[in-house]
Amino acid sequence: MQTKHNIKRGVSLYSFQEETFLRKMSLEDCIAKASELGATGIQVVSEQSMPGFPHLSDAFYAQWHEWMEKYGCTPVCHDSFLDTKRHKGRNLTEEECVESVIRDLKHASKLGCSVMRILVSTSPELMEKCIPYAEEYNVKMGIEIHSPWHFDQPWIQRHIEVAERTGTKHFGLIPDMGIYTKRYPRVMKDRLIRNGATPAIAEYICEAYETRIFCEYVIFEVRSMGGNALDIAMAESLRHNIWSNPKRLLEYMPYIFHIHAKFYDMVDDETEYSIPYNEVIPYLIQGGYEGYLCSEYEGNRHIQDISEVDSVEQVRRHQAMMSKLLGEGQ
Amino acid sequence: MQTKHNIKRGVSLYSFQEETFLRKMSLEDCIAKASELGATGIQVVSEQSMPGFPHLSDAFYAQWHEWMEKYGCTPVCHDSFLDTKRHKGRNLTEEECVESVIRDLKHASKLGCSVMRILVSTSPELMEKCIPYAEEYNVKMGIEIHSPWHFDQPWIQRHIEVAERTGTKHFGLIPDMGIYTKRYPRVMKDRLIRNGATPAIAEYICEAYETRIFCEYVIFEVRSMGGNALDIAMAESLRHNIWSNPKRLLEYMPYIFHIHAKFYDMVDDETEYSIPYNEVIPYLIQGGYEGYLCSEYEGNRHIQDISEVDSVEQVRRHQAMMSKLLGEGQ
Amino acid sequence: MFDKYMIMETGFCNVFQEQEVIGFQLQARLPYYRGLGLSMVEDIRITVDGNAVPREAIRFTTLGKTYSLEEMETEMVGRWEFGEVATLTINQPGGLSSGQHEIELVEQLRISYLPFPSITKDKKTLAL
Amino acid sequence: MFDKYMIMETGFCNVFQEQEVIGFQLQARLPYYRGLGLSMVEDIRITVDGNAVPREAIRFTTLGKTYSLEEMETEMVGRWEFGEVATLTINQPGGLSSGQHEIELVEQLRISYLPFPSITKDKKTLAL
Ligand SMILES: [Mn+2]
Ligand SMILES: [Mn+2]
Repeated sequence: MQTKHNIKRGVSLYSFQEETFLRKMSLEDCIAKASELGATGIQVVSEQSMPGFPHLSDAFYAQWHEWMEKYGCTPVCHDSFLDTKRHKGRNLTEEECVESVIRDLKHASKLGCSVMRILVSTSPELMEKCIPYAEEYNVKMGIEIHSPWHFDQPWIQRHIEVAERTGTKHFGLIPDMGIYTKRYPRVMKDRLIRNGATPAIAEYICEAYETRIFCEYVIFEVRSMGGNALDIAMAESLRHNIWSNPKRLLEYMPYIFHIHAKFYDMVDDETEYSIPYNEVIPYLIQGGYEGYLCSEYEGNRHIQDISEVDSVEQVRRHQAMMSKLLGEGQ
Repeated sequence: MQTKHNIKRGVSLYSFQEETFLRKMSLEDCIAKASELGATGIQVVSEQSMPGFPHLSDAFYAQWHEWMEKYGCTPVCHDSFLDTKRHKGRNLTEEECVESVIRDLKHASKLGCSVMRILVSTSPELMEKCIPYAEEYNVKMGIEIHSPWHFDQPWIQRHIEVAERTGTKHFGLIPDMGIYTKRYPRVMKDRLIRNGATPAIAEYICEAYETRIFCEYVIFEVRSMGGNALDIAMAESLRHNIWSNPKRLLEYMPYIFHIHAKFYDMVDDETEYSIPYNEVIPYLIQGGYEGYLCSEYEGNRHIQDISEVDSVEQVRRHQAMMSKLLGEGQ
Repeated sequence: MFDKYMIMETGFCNVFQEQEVIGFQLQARLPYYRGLGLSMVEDIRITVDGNAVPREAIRFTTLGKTYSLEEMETEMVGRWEFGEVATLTINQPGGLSSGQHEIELVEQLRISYLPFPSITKDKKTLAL
Repeated sequence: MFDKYMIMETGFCNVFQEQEVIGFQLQARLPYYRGLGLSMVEDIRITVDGNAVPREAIRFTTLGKTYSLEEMETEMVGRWEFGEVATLTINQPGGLSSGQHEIELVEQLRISYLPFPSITKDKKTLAL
């Protein structure tokens, strides 16, 4: 396996959402932990980690940069939102949408982030209108390729067409590794069973997922089996989970400048239960990917009902796994 | 555009199903018409066109070959089925499935077909078991890549793995051009409206399809709009219609030896309303495809309630379009 | 696919045996795009003027052979061919009165590649 | 995501004004993974021992500002921050009796990227 590359490790502070929500970790704690676990890049959901957004003081930004220096981290990505339904009864006009994107570009720029995550639901037309501002603030806007979307999905292809046609360096793609969910996440299955799903049916759904049977057939089958509401909800969740073709990373590499390294359940320091990072990272190396892989832990919501969530330990394992797969220290 | 190639035109007799059903055209009529329209290859759904299948007499096969000679046609593909649910209350055993495939391989061989269509629902495990027989009878088994499956869909990827791993020349893929449905078929929309779908909602669904909005969101939206049962059925049909990436034909060309040239609605001699053949055929030429494109008309069911179906005219236009796109006569 | 062609407009009549009317007949086709083995014809339901005919009263005849619906369930050779007109004979002493009748025909098929049964309906008013 | 954290187990009490009990209070959080502008908090529904509290009786207080649910609908600056404990004050002369009460809280959010409202529920038995 090729190991020479320029791929860097980072952490999305989203990973510590449980501790942040419960006020067990402050923003500084999150940055410090990320650094301690070996990450050098920081991704942040500002609307989660920065109360007061978008009205943040100069003092806040100064503090942010002090922390970055203190913990030896580089700000990488601001995950933005676009509240098109802010007003009851009407959607934002296109002009208002552009204003909202500009607001976030300015913020990303003040944070020192070179990348800004755009929600996958954002239209290609709007993105094209925003490109000049992304260039002005020198922040790359990346559409998050989030399951069940994938590179070849026609909505994403329309975004890629915009990137190709404009030739800009400030619009591209941010794959979320959730698109490589090869097995049904164990933590999701177990949570559904605790909530009332039928164990045998849940097992069938997991097997059907691995067999790659068309999700609508699985849903039908679960109904035929007399599945309860949660069984059917679990079957319907197959419409939203995908194992997509990691080879496509090679083809679209020119448009990829950041990656959400989503994960649900680190079994140990080498294994994510459902996402085979060992089948994905080699393509990133082969394709010459040069950005960050930012750990994005999303398992807390599936286990918080029965156990204390330890996001730090989960991120530690994930960083350890990525470090190994990237051939660090060899 | 590159025009040098070895792509041949054929007709699936499935195209004449309306006339065959109504006994307006005999099997010989179908072959004669295909030939008259310029096709040189014949694809056939034997269980549709050959009453008595699988118990066909030597005399029948002799007659078949006489017709082929008389009309200057080559038998290309037998579209097989696999009745796994033949017995009430139990599925066929794997052994019985293999027997059924062998039965069809023998039949395809007797017809002189070099290719046999396998239903997309057939498992990769079963296919692997059947490869020795396909080799024995020298008939290539091709999994039909039928919408909503597509090349990158994980079930299809599992089939491709079998083809790659075994290295056989007798197992591969038969894309059905329905996977390139770029616009919602007009004949389907109009039929649904005649049956009671709300015109404005039907229009919204067609636009949403072209915008590439995730189908589950469209379904939700139609429910919110107060759509009736047919509106919801139309929205749900988006789960089964796809516009997939035609570039993938290049990558998987080594495994493609036959094509179902599905179509719903030839507007004139140059345009299929929903499937842009002009965006697909260039990839077949570029990739060096050497098999047949067999016209597969499937519009009859959507228009038979209001007009006489003229399958022959539809196939004539489709052949004319393909002839132009293949650069024939230049 | 061929729903509207399921009930034939011809061949609707009472059936006589030794000058007694023992039932009635109608002619029917499969709505499917290929022929199907009879074991996969799960059910045929007939309603006349809103009244359902008992399943046991139905006999199905194709290519010269006659079956009860129960016999069809285990019939592994006979097929209902594509576009082939079959005769449905309904055992009903006295048959139907002359004049118009609204006939509804439902055919339920077990199609192996579909996870659900294929259920198709046709309705026609026929004159006796 | 944070459903079970919506109702705080602390801060459940009657509210006094000039020695009269004018209502009761509970402390609540958003179940969502980020803060949200108040105009997108479509509804807050509270049930006490199975009896729904009128929407008009609810006041929402965050970061020192108090709103009726109707006022929140057009509030474009104020936000309910991630993990932030807000106070829900229910105007109900006499308040609640001392002892245990089953409190159900529903929060309905308008999340722009979802085609449907996000409706989340928590239920806890709290002692007064
Ligand atoms: Mn993500
Ligand atoms: Mn086909």
